[in-house]
Formats: sequence, structure tokens, C-alpha cells
Amino acid sequence: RDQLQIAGSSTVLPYATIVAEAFGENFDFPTPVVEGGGSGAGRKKLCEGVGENTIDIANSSSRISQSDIDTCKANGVNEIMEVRIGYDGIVFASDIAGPDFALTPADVYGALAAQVVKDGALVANAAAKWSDVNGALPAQDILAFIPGTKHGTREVFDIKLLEAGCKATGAYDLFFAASTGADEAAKKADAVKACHGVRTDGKSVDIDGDYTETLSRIAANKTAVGVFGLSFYENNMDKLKVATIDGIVPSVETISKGEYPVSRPLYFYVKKAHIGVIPGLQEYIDFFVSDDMAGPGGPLAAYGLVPDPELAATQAAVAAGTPMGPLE
Amino acid sequence: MKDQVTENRVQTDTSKISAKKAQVYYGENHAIKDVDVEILDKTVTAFIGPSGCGKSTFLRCLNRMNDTIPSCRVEGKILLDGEDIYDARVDPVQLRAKVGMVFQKPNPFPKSIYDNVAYGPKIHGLTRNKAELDAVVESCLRKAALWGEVKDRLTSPGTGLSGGQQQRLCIARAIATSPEVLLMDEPCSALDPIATAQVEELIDELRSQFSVVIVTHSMQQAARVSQKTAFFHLGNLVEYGSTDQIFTNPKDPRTESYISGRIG
Amino acid sequence: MKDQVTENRVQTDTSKISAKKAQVYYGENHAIKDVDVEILDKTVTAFIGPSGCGKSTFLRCLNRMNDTIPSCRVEGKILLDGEDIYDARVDPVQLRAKVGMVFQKPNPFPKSIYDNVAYGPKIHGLTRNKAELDAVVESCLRKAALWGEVKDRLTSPGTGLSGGQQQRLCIARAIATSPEVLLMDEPCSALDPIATAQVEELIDELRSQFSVVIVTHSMQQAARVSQKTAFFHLGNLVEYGSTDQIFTNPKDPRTESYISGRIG
Amino acid sequence: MNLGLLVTVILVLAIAGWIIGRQRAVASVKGDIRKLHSLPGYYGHIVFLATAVPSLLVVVLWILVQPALIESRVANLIKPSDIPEGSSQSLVMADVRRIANGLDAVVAAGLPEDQLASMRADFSDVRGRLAGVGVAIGSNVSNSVFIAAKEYRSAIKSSAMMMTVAALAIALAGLAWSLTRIRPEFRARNATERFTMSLLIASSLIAVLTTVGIVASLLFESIHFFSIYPASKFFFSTVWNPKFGGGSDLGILPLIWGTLYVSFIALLVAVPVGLMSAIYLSEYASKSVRAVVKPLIEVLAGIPTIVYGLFALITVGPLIRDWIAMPTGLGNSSSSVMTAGIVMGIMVIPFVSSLSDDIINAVPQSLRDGSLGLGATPSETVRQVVLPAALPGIVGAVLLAASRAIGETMIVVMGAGAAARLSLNPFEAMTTVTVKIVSQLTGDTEFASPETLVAFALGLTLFVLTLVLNIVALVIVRKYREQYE
Amino acid sequence: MTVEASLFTLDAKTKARKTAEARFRLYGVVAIAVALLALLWLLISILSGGLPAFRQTMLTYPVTLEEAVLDKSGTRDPVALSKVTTVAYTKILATSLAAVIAEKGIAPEGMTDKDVADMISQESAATLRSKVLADPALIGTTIDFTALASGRIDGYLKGRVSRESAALDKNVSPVQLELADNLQKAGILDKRFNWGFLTAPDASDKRPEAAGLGVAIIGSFYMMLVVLVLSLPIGVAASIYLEEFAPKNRLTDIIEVNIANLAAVPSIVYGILGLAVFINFMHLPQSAPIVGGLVLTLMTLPRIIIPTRAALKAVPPSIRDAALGVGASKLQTVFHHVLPLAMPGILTGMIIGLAQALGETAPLLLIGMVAFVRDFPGGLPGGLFDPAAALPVQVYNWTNRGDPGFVERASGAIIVLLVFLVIMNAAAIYLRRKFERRW
Ligand SMILES: Nc1ncnc2c1ncn2[C@@H]1O[C@H](COP(=O)(O)OP(=O)(O)OP(=O)(O)O)[C@@H](O)[C@H]1O
Ligand SMILES: Nc1ncnc2c1ncn2[C@@H]1O[C@H](COP(=O)(O)OP(=O)(O)OP(=O)(O)O)[C@@H](O)[C@H]1O
Ligand SMILES: [Mg+2]
Ligand SMILES: [Mg+2]
Repeated sequence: RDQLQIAGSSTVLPYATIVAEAFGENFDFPTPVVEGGGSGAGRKKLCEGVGENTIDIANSSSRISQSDIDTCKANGVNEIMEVRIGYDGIVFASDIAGPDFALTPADVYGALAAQVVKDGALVANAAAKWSDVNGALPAQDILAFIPGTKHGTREVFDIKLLEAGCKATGAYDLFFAASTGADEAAKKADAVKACHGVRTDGKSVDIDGDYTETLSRIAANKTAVGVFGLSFYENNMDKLKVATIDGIVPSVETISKGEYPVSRPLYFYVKKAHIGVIPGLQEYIDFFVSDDMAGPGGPLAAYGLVPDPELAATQAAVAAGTPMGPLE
Repeated sequence: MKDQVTENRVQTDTSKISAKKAQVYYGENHAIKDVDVEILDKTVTAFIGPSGCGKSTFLRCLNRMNDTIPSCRVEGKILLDGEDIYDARVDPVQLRAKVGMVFQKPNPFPKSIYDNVAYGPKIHGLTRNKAELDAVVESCLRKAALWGEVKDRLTSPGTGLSGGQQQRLCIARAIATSPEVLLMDEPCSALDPIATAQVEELIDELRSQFSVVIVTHSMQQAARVSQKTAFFHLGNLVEYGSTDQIFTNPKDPRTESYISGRIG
Repeated sequence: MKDQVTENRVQTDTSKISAKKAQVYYGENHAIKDVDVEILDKTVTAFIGPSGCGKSTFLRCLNRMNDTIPSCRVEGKILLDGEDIYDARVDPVQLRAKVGMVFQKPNPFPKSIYDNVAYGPKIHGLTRNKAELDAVVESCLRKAALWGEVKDRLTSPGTGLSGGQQQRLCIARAIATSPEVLLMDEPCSALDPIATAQVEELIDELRSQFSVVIVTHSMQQAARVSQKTAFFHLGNLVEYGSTDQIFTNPKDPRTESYISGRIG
Repeated sequence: MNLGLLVTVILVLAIAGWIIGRQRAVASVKGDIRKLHSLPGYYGHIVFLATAVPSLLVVVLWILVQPALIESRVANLIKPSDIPEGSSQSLVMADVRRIANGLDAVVAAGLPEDQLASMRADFSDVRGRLAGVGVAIGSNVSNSVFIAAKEYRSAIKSSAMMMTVAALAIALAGLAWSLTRIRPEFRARNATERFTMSLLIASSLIAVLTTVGIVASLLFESIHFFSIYPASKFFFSTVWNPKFGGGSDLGILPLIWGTLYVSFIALLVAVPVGLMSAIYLSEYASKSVRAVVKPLIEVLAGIPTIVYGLFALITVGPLIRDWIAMPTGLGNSSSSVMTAGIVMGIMVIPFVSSLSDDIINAVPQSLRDGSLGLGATPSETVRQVVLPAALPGIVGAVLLAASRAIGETMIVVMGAGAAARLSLNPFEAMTTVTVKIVSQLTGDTEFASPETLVAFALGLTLFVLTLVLNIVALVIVRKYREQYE
Repeated sequence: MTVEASLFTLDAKTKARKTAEARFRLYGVVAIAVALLALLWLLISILSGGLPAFRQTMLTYPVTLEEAVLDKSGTRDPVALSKVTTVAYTKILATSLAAVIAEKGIAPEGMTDKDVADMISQESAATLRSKVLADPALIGTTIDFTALASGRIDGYLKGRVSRESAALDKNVSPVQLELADNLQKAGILDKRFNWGFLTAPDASDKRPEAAGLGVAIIGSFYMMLVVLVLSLPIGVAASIYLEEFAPKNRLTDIIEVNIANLAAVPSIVYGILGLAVFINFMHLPQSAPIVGGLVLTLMTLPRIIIPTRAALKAVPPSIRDAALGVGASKLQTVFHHVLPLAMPGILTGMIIGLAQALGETAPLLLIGMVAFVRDFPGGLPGGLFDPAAALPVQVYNWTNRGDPGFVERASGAIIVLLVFLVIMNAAAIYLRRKFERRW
């Protein structure tokens, strides 16, 4: 085969296609074939072995796990390069014609969690309107479209919003206290798990499809709030109104400065054994992390990728072909 | 039997069905030409004529079964009790309930023997309960001389019967709805002499109440059961008259030669 | 005609088909019981018997058409020219090419009249070219007394014919393959006397080369065309012998009563 | 000789064999084909098959086996020291193959063969040369790899040569042998038919093999799943709540319930509408109406499901919510089982309508005549005579529609939502097994986790479930089938 | 039943039955109406959403290919030329457009250089670059060049973008829209038929205006070719064997149920199977139409076998008897008589089976065909092994993309898919009509 084969996260997919397209245009190599299919499937394919009928790069919206590394090892994929390409911001947005939302993790937790604190005790969440959660919020029925449990975004949502809100409202402590776990760690795990519990009475709706589905759902339910990726929101600013979190408006700038809390790193993983065998692989990864592409002001940032402040280090590692070390 | 026929003749002068200049076309093929005929009530009328002369076609006109053949077109008037059956107001369903039919090729439904016979009474709601229906089925099968052969296998499919049995089943099915006119297209063609005799007896019995039209290739049969006979030839009704007259003293040379060539 | 028959009888003593203790079951139903029969070459054999007695069933055994009925099971031996036709090595296709069949219910292919007749010769490669095929089709249709009626519409579908025409078409189709044995299940049931006579003539003609088995309900027909007659009753072969003997001097009382009850 | 040419030559030989075989057969009986056992064409078929089939089989086998043989031979030329660290034999072989192909291009571009033979990787810039003809190599070429590539190239060439010779020889042998066998009494038809029969049997085996393949490919990972997740919880838990970091509840019951519920509603829409359309088209409509309407309805089956999904999400969902669910107080969600079911029902209408229409049309007219002749109305005829006679086909059509409904994802995702729930209320959101198979399999979760592997267990369970449903359907059809003559 | 009852007046019972009949007929009409209305609704929404995709906004203006930018050395050395990236060409396009604007004096107030540059699609730079690389003699001259306008400008001309929405959108400014108006008046900017939509490959998320279906059409064509060539003969052959020849016993019952069950297997499972068998075991390449075709074939087979068997079953046994009776072999009977009579049902199965195969994405997900592919696959038969996309995949991908420009493209792709379907089925529908008859 002549072209690179890339698979994995659908969050990274748009960035990968932008790079692949530019790569095909400006180099003598064929345009790489970029597949979606999800981070898990991508890493699975990466770890299937070395050889022409396996992929070269796996895109991932979360860090590779030890079990994947083990599978890789078992199949003879010993060296993998980890490349962090930047950050993905995650935003709340509602219909453009609706009221403004200024949320905090505590608000989100109060509106969407299964159990909330009321008068110092845990009760099933009964809030019907946003104003029930926080008087400053609009008196609008709660209806939120959050990513389904298969999405990497959901993990970020769970940790950065629910868990944070859980802690902020004191629910975490109550969960911790109520846990029957044997030791500290088990209790902690129980509490965290309880914090991630989302109400199931239809006010919070899991979306298994992509952001376009969330957008369509908001079009069908004008009062709803949805969770989007920053880049998706930036492409649909005329239809969506973004909510602030802790008073910060999400944007490439606020996220790269670390002001806006909800974001996650994006990666791709390169099968080192294929470098030097599959034509164009080294060139592609160099090109990807070059300032022209992934740097601030590059096309990826223009599309909504939050550039990595440590891009220079990544570039050096990529050029040197440094494989990733063991997971911390 | 013969004397019975003569005896009955007087009462049967009212016309039940009359055709006026009936024409039938299959596409371009002019199958029935200018047929005028009066079929009397309480009479058995026999249609005879060489194969392919249009007997079945004309028979099918009388209860509008021709409607199901797309290429078929009927012109002229056919009156039942003085009413044009091709009138737009006529519901062919009601017509066919009055004018029953036994087809030339036995076509039992792929249902049980019982259901085959019970079908008509059921759709017309002629019986009030299961027992009555059973009785109707039994009496019809008896009349059609089939009861003895099938009484132990009423639930087995009608299509698993022998050719002659199927034919009798179709006769039983047709009389089960007690139509006013019964059209029978060669009802005895696959029957042995004894069964034929039984069916002929049935026909004679039916005549006391209804009008029966029967197509047959057997002159003897026509002579035996019918009071009136119509001879068709190449789509024309050549001669129509009392059976006696047709067989003893035909007016048309074609009738003459057809009858005299009898082998049958 | 009669004398012709007597004249020919001497030459026809070799057995063509012989059945030995043939049994046929439809599921549980024992339709043919212990039938032993020798069907002679160059002879017309008639099967008679009341409707439902097993004539068609036995006929279908002779060329293994019963194979197509899933519930049907044949036991005993049936030999054609001394070879068991139910032997595993026998190719039923070849058998059926030798033993042709006309079914009780006419079943033309939904193809043109020409193709109906030409089908057999085509698949058996009996003709070398179109002209020969045309000739075969014409001669078969002529023999089946159908040519006059259909010569202008050879390309129209065979299913658009009248009942009797379809029956003759099936006869034409069967003789087109020139089988060695021809099985005819009530070939004249839907035919008028003249057509019947023509078909009978055909049967007589065929006899000079082939063996013909014919099922009929008409005693007269059996007497006219056959040299041998077999009488079936309730699945048993009651009596088998020369036609003359069966009709004039039946040995079995059942035969006697069936024949004497003749009406047909 | 390249492959295409070889196949063409064999086919030409076979066709020639057909003609000769036919002629010989005719000649053997001096033109009187009546003396032949079979039609002359069948003798031709036999020669054709004897010529083409064995030789093409050889070609296919050769192509399948050759790479493995050659590679193992060439692989011996590569010393372990030539394999860079972290790489593998197979990757080096990939390079060898690419170089070998590149060399073909170089030769085609004008390099004489002898010069190539003396070319060495350590003295000339092989990579550059190959790049010059448009073949990209990932890194510089070591000499032993280069030698292996040359060896590979010549092995391929000689093997191709041998294959050509062998295939042609077999073709010719088959041709000669079959021609000698032509005698008038040779049962050519039976022989051809035996061949055809074996093709027919082989075809039906494919369906069986597919099943084996499906079960096998699901079984392995399912076992893996059950080894890390308790089967009892999977089958009997009423909670479906996968989590990212483990600790998920993966009970299949709500999913099965959703599947059955959605499919049931879909059939509730599709069967009446489809069957009535079929009946109308075959029994009442004129030929011209039928000719237009039937293909039009079939377009419904060809519209991509994403369109239906959006239709459910944007149009039907809010409509049902605002006009039915909200007024009756049964729910206020725009995605509901009802929405998905209705839209899915529309999608599968053609499965029922077109297939049933064909089967209804095949019921002999004489049956209709029989019923109409008794004074039945057309509708009575249809319901009591035609439909029972057409039952097996109609049930087949309905099953096909149900199968389609069970296997659908997009409409369910957009119409019914993604929430697994056990509820009787059709105006609530639910989801199906298939949706979860797709979403768990393509999600961002780790592959080896129960959250992903559950997809295989779901697939296997669904397989067994539908198998049971199909057996029930078969039994019902057997019981009520009415076989016409 | 009285003899006197007139035919013209219906008795009560017949009247009731007649109303039942009318009702039944009405159900039929309603059913068809429901189906057709649903179809109409869907088609209207597809057409209204997708037809704009067939027109595209273009900018036609003279572009000066400055030697100083494109070939600093002046040697026209291909290697040096190919080092110049699209970034430089983007600049050339922008400066030339700015020059034209300045010359015509149509610059709106507050216009910046970036506004001008963003009018033009990135894709055009790539087009220009390959044009120059193919013909280096162009360097230094001024050529008339047709560039794609950027997605938002295209949206403005199609009514998707308005001044109000532009004010909210960071990707386009109201000034650009005014400029677009001016350019349109000056005859530089106009909408044309969008051949690129049918011939160009897919483009990345940033270039909705350049995305086309070329690769997908070829990929789908290849796959359908494989499906058609394999599934129809195999499906019909299997049906014939099972229905006409196989002994009727437990085993064939199992096979029958099993085939019915295969139709109910979710399509993604066929993807799992294809991945295991064709890619991991047989080592066929990823993302290749051959694998897609094989997977879809396996998926389509039961969907063809079931209707075919039903159609074969529906042929009256008397026809078989007739043929067997004249000495036809079973195979001859089947091929000469039964199969032609079953043809309508078989063709329907094919129409529906292929429709589904053509529109299926899920199984392709696992064999790498739901991918971004820019390079065209080669000609047959080698092209079967090259990476390609497929039409439903393209629809799926585009509907998942952020830029609203892709929504219109996705609908356009659906139109193409339907046209593809109709073309594919036209022959089957025609044949089916020929074979339809009653006996
Ligand atoms: N397919 C079948 N399945 C079950 N029983 C059958 C089947 N065909 C015929 N029979 C039964 O077998 C017996 C013999 O039938 P057969 O058709 O041989 O009679 P036949 O002598 O030809 O009568 P006919 O003169 O009426 O045609 C009958 O009782 C009939 O009901
Ligand atoms: N469906 C049809 N389509 C076209 N022509 C037909 C059709 N049915 C019958 N015919 C033709 O119309 C003529 C009359 O046919 P009909 O069936 O009325 O004859 P018949 O008198 O009943 O003959 P038989 O005694 O053979 O049944 C024949 O020439 C026949 O071929
Ligand atoms: Mg007739
Ligand atoms: Mg019989």
C-alpha cells in the first residue's frame, strides 16, 4: 500500500482530515486515508500488529490505557509514539434565540445529577427549572443533551463538571460518608461513581450520535441546552448561544490560557515500526505538528483546536522519533 | 325421468335470463356473436357445440365472471329477471350470489374439504350456527355424491382429491349457496357413469326450484337432463329450442350434422 | 374400427410395462393396493373405474410423476421393458421421455401455443432446424385436431384457450416427443364428439408404434379404442383382460355391476 | 503472460472446445441428433467445463499458494540483522515487495535487465531511482533487502511462467480428454446437471458458512466478555448504564425490550400499510397504476436511513410530542419509541408491499374465479382465499421487514433516543440492541473493556433471539400454509 | 333469498358487504396514499435541501502568477517549484482578487485583506498549484482563473447565510457579504452548475465548498458491481437448491430458519465478520471496495434468498408437472418454466436487497470504508483493491461535520444516491414488468 492509514477518534477526525488534505496537496505522497470509528477501535486497530495491513496512526481523544499498551506489546507493537496535538474545548450552548446561561459546575451538578444535596442530605433531584437550581439562571425547563457514555467527551463532562460540581455542593462528602467501601480508596471510588450519576427522568438526555444530532435536537426543542465541542460551536455560532462556565466565555484563547475549565487533550499514536517503511509517515507527523498546521494561527486553530502551549517539545520529540515511555 | 320432464314443462315459461344481441370479444377475437336467448325459470337448459365454440364464454357472461379476464369485453344486453346485469348499478357480487357457477376445470380452494363447501354459506351468512353449517355441508356433499368418499377426511385439503372428486366438490360448493340460477360448465366430464347419474339426478331436483344451465359434450346427457337446448357454433347461437325438437327435428343443417355425427 | 382392432391384436403380445404388487400410499392413505398388471406393447389399454378409485394414481406411477407429490410413496416393482423404473440408477428424466403423459386437468405452459408443443422436441433435440420443428408442431397439432382452430394464433398464450382446446394442446404436446408409451388421463373429457373421434383415431394410429394407456369414464370409448381393459375399484385392480372379454363376459361381480350400470 | 491474458486464453480454448464438442457430438451420429443421449449443446458444455474448470481452479490455487511459498523462500535471504529494531520480518517483506514492484517500473522505464542484475544497493541510489518512477520507499535500502527483492522478482516471474504452462497444459488435457469421451450414448446432460447441482449446493453452503462465520466471530469476544462480566447480570439485570471508567451496569433486558417494542410498532405500521398496498396493487389497481406505484413505493426502501432519522427527529418527533404525548400527559420527550417505530414502519413498507404483491400475484386466477363465482366480494376473496394461499411468502416478507427493523440504528438513535429503559409507555425514549452494538463498538472506550466487548455479547444474544422468533414463524407457516395446485 | 329482489337494489346484507368491500378498497387506497405521501414528503425535503448542492459559487478573475513568489530561482526546476506550498498560492489568489477589487473600486467600507483572502476557498490554491506544476510556463503570466468561493459566501448566495447571522459568526463578516454583492454585480462572482460535486473527491471540514462525490461514486459503483455479480447468482442458485432440490428434512429446515435469521442480523455484525474473515484472515486491504462489496454481498444474500424462495414456492406445481411430464429434467423444468414465473419476485428481492446494500454504512464502519479518501481508486479490476469511499459513507460523514455547508452537501449526496439507485433498479423494474403475468 502506498498511502498512510489513520483511524480513531471522531473528535480528532476533522483535524486529521485537514492535515491529510494539505499533506496530499503539498507533498508527493498520496493523501492519507483517515477513518473515524472511535478512539477505542482506532487504538485496537493500531495494536493489532505490525505490517502493511494494519494502520499506522491511531487518533485518540483520550490517553492510551495500559491495557491497550499491553495488547500492543502482545501483538509485537513495541514502540508507540504519543503525539499530543492540542486541546478540545467542551462547551454548553443553547438556541440562539433563548436566554443567556452563566453556569458553574455546581449549577450543572444541581440540574443534572441524580442526587443532590438538600438541607444537608442527599435527595433525588427534583429540580424542574434552571431557576430552581440557581435563582440567577433563567426560569426555563431543564432539558440537557449530554454526550452518550461512549463518547470521550462524556468523561470530561463527568470529571470537569459533575465531579467538580459534586465537590462544590458538598455532595461528594455525603457520598463519601455514605459509602460502605472497605478503605479510603474504595470509598473515594464509590463517591466519584455516585457523583457521576445523571438523573434518568428525561431531563438529561444522552446523545449517542454526533454534535450535529445535538444541534438538530436543540432545533426541535428550543429550550434545551446541549454539550458541544468548541470547534463545532464555532462553526455554528449563528445558531447557538454559548454558556459561560464560572463566568468565562469559552474560546481558543481562554482555553489555552487555562481559564476555561472544561477541555481535554487530543492525541495521536504512531506505530514506530512503520516509520521508514510506509512512505510519508514521518513527513506526515512532522507536518502535523509543524507550526504551519498545529500552531496558533494555523488552520487547525482556525477550526477550533486549542493549540498546545508545549508544541515545540512535541515537535522535537516527533522529529527525534521518541517513543512514549510507560504511563505515569 | 323423461315423463317427469314433460310433466314439469308447463310451469316453466317465465324467462329468467335473456340475452339480447350479446357479443363477447377477447381483444380482437370475436368469440360470441349476436346471441339472443331466453333461459327459462325452473328449466334445465343445455349448451352444446363443438369445443371452442364459445359455450364457456357465454356461460361466464351470465354471471359476469368475464369481468376477471382483462382482455374480455361484453356488448349487448343480458337481462336477469328483466334487469340488465351489465348495468352500472348492478353489484356483480349480488349477481353472482344469485347466479352460481361450476367451472370447467375443477378449482377447489387449497382449504379443507369442509371449508370448501362451507365457504359460500359462511360469506353469505346463510347459517346461524355451526350445527346448521355442518348440516348444509353434509347435505351438499351428499347431493354431489361425494359424501361417502370424503366423510372421513373432511379436514384434509380439497386439492388432494382425485379429478372427479374435485369436480364433485366444486358442485357441492356451488349448490351450498342455493343460487337462483346455476351455471354448470361440463360438470360431469370427469365423472364415472354412476356419479354422473347422481349429478344428473341432482340437476333434475334443482330444477324444481331454480333454473340450471349446463354445458355438456354428451348429447345423451343433454337429452336426458335438459328441457331446452342451445347449439353453438363458431360463436353463433345456431339453434335454440326444446330439447326434443333439437334432437329429433333440428332446423339448421349445422345442428343436424353435429347431432348426427354423434358418437358420444 | 372394431375389425381393425382384432386384426392388430396378434402382433402385440410382448409386455411393455409390468407392475408387480404395486402399492401407493398418500401419507397414511393406501390408494393403490397390490396391483399386478402387464401392459402390452403396441396395444391400447384402458383403465376404467369409479371416480377416486386410483386410476390417475396408478397412471402417475408408471412414469414416476408421483415423485413430485411429497406425501406419496410407491412400493412394489414396476418394470419398463424388464427394468425396474424405481431403481436408483434410473434417470426419471429419461423414463419420462419414453413414457409421456397427458394429465387429467389440462395444464398448458403459460407460453405461446407454439412453444407449448415445441418444448418437448426442443429439449430432446428431436429436430434439426426450425423448419423441422415447425413441421413437428404442425403435425402434432393436426393429429390432436387443434390445428384448424389455432393455426392463426400460434403465438398467443396456451392458457387463453378454451377447456377442450387446452386438453388437445396437452395431447399435442405429449405426442410431440414421440414417447414409447403414452399415458392419457381422460384425454377426451372436455371434447365434443367429433374431436373425441379424432383423438380416438389418433390413439389408434399411435398404437401401431407405441403402447397407449388411457383412463376413461366412457365405457363406449374404452370399448371402441382399447384392446385391453383394466377395472379398478377402491384401489384394487379388480379385473384385467381383453376389452371384449371385460365388456361381454366380466368375471368379477364388481366389474359386472359397474359395467351394467352404464349410462355414459 | 499476465493473468488476464491467461484467463482469456483458457476461456477461448473452452469456447472453442464447446463448439468442437458440439460438432463432434453431432458428427458422431451423422447429423441425426435424435440418436444422441442429450442435446448437442450439452456435449459442448461438458467440453467447456472440462477445459475451463480444472485449469482455472489451478490458477486460483496457484495464486493463493504462491505468495506464501515465494515469501518463505525469499525470507531466508534476509538475515535477522537486517531487520531493524522494533520492526518485523513482515515489514521488511513489505519493503521487499515494494522494491520488487518498483524494479518492474524501473525496467519498464528503460533499464536493461542485465544492468539491473549487476546493480547493488550499496553502490547506487536505489531509493532515488525508485522515487524517479514514482515508487516511494520509506527508508534507504540495504543490500540484502535489495538482493531479496531481486530474488523475489525473479521468483514471481518464474512462478508466473510455471503457472501459465501448467494451466494451459491442464486446459488442453481437459479439452482432449473430454473430446475423446464424446459418444452418442454419453450422458452429457446428466453430467452438466451434476456440475450445475454442485454449484447450486455450493451456493447454499455460503449461507451456512456465513452463519458459522458470524457465530464464530461473535463467540470469541463474547466469551471474553463473560469472563470479565457476570453473565447473570448481563441477562437478568434491568439496568443498562455503561460508564467510562468501569463499574458499568450492562443489563440486556431494557435493550431487548426496546428492540421488541420499536420493531413491534414498526410492524404495526408497515404490515397493514404494506399488505393493504400490496392487495390494492395486485387485486384492484390497473396495470398502469401498478407499474408506477410499485417502484415508487420501493424508493422508500432505498432512501438512506439518515434521512429517516432526521425525519423522525425534526418532523415526526415534535409532532407526536405536541399533538399526542403532551395533551394526553404521557410524556414530553420528542424522541420516543412511537416516533422511531412509525418512521421505521414507513421505511419497511416496501418490504411488505412489494414482496407480498409478487406472491399474491402468483396465486392462480382460477382460485379467485372460484371464490368470485360463489358470490364473494373481491375483498372476501382476498382475505379468505388469496391471502391464505400466499401466506408463506407474506410471512417471509413480514419477517424480512422485521429483520430490517431489528437491525436498524440511525432511526432509533435519532427517533427513539439512546436511553435504555424498561417502560410500557410508547411515548418515552428507549433504545435497541443494535444501536448499542454500534455505539459500544465505535465509541471512545477501550476495546478490551467490558463496555466495548458487550457489543459482541449483545450481537450473539440478538442472534439467538431472532433465531427463536424465526423458528416460531416457520412453525406457524407450516401449520397454516395452504398449498394450491 | 327471494326471487323478486331486484339486482338494482341491494338487500341489507349485500349492502353491508358492499360497504365492507368499499372500506377494504379504501384501506388499500389509504395505505398507498400513506406510503406515497411519506415518500413525497421525504423527497421534497431531500430535494429542497440538496438541490442547492448542485450549484456552486465561483469567482472568475485574472490571476497574476508572480515569478518572485512562485519561482524565486527562476530556473523552473520542478523540485524547487514543488517546494512552494499552497500558502504562497493562497496569497497570490488573494492579492490578485484585491487588485481586481481595487481596480473596479468596489471595496466596501472597512474591508481588510483577510476579508478578501477569506472569500476564496483554500481548495483553489491547491488547484492553482497543480495547474502551475503541470505547466511551469504559466509562471509570470496572468491567467483567467475560476476559483471556488468560500463556503460561507456560497451560503450567502444560497440564502443560508444572512447579514444577521454573519454578524454572529466568526467565520464570516458582513463586510464580506457586501463585498460578495459588489463582486456579483461586477460579474466576478456567480453561481454555476457544480460539476465538482460529482467529480471531485471529498474535502476536509474546512472546505465544504470543495467537497465532492467523485471517489464515493466510484467506490459505490465498484461495490455494487461486486454485490450484483455475486449476490444475485449465488442467491438465486441457493434458493433454487433449497426450494426445488434439497430433501425436505430437519437439516433443510435448519438452513431455512437460519437464512431467515441471517436477514435479522444487524448489518454491523456483518462488518465484524468481514473484518475477521476478509481483512484479518484473507489479508485483503482495508478501505477497499472489494471488501465492502463482499461484506455487502453476504449481507444481501439472505435478503435475496428469502423472496426468491417465496417466489419459487408460489409457482403452481401443475407447471412443474407439465414440464416433467414431457421429459424435462428437474433443472430444465426450473430454468425453463419455474424461474421465469418466479422472476418478478426474484427481481423485487434484488431491488430491495440492493437498495439496502447501496445505502448501508454500518458494516463499512469496521472495514475502514467510513474514511476520508481523497485519491481516486484505479480502474477495474485493480481499483477494487484501492481505498475508496462510498455514497452512504459520504452522507454519513458529511452529516456529522460541523460546518453547516455540509448539510446541503449531504442532501445533495442523497439525491445522487437515489439517482444511482433508480438507475441500478431501472432494468430490474423493467424486466419485472415483462415477466409479470397471471396464470
Ligand atoms: N395428492 C393427493 N394427496 C392425498 N390423496 C390423494 C392425492 N391424490 C389423490 N388422492 C386420493 O387417492 C385416491 C385415488 O385418487 P386418483 O386421483 O388416483 O383417482 P382417480 O381414479 O383418478 O379418480 P378420478 O376418476 O376422479 O380422476 C382418492 O381417494 C384420492 O382422494
Ligand atoms: N381468456 C381467453 N383469452 C383469449 N381467447 C380466449 C380466452 N378464453 C377462450 N378464448 C377463445 O374463445 C373461444 C371460445 O372459448 P370457450 O372457452 O368459450 O369455448 P368452449 O365452447 O367452452 O369450448 P370447450 O368445449 O373446449 O370448453 C375459443 O376460440 C377460445 O380459444
Ligand atoms: Mg369450455
Ligand atoms: Mg383421475
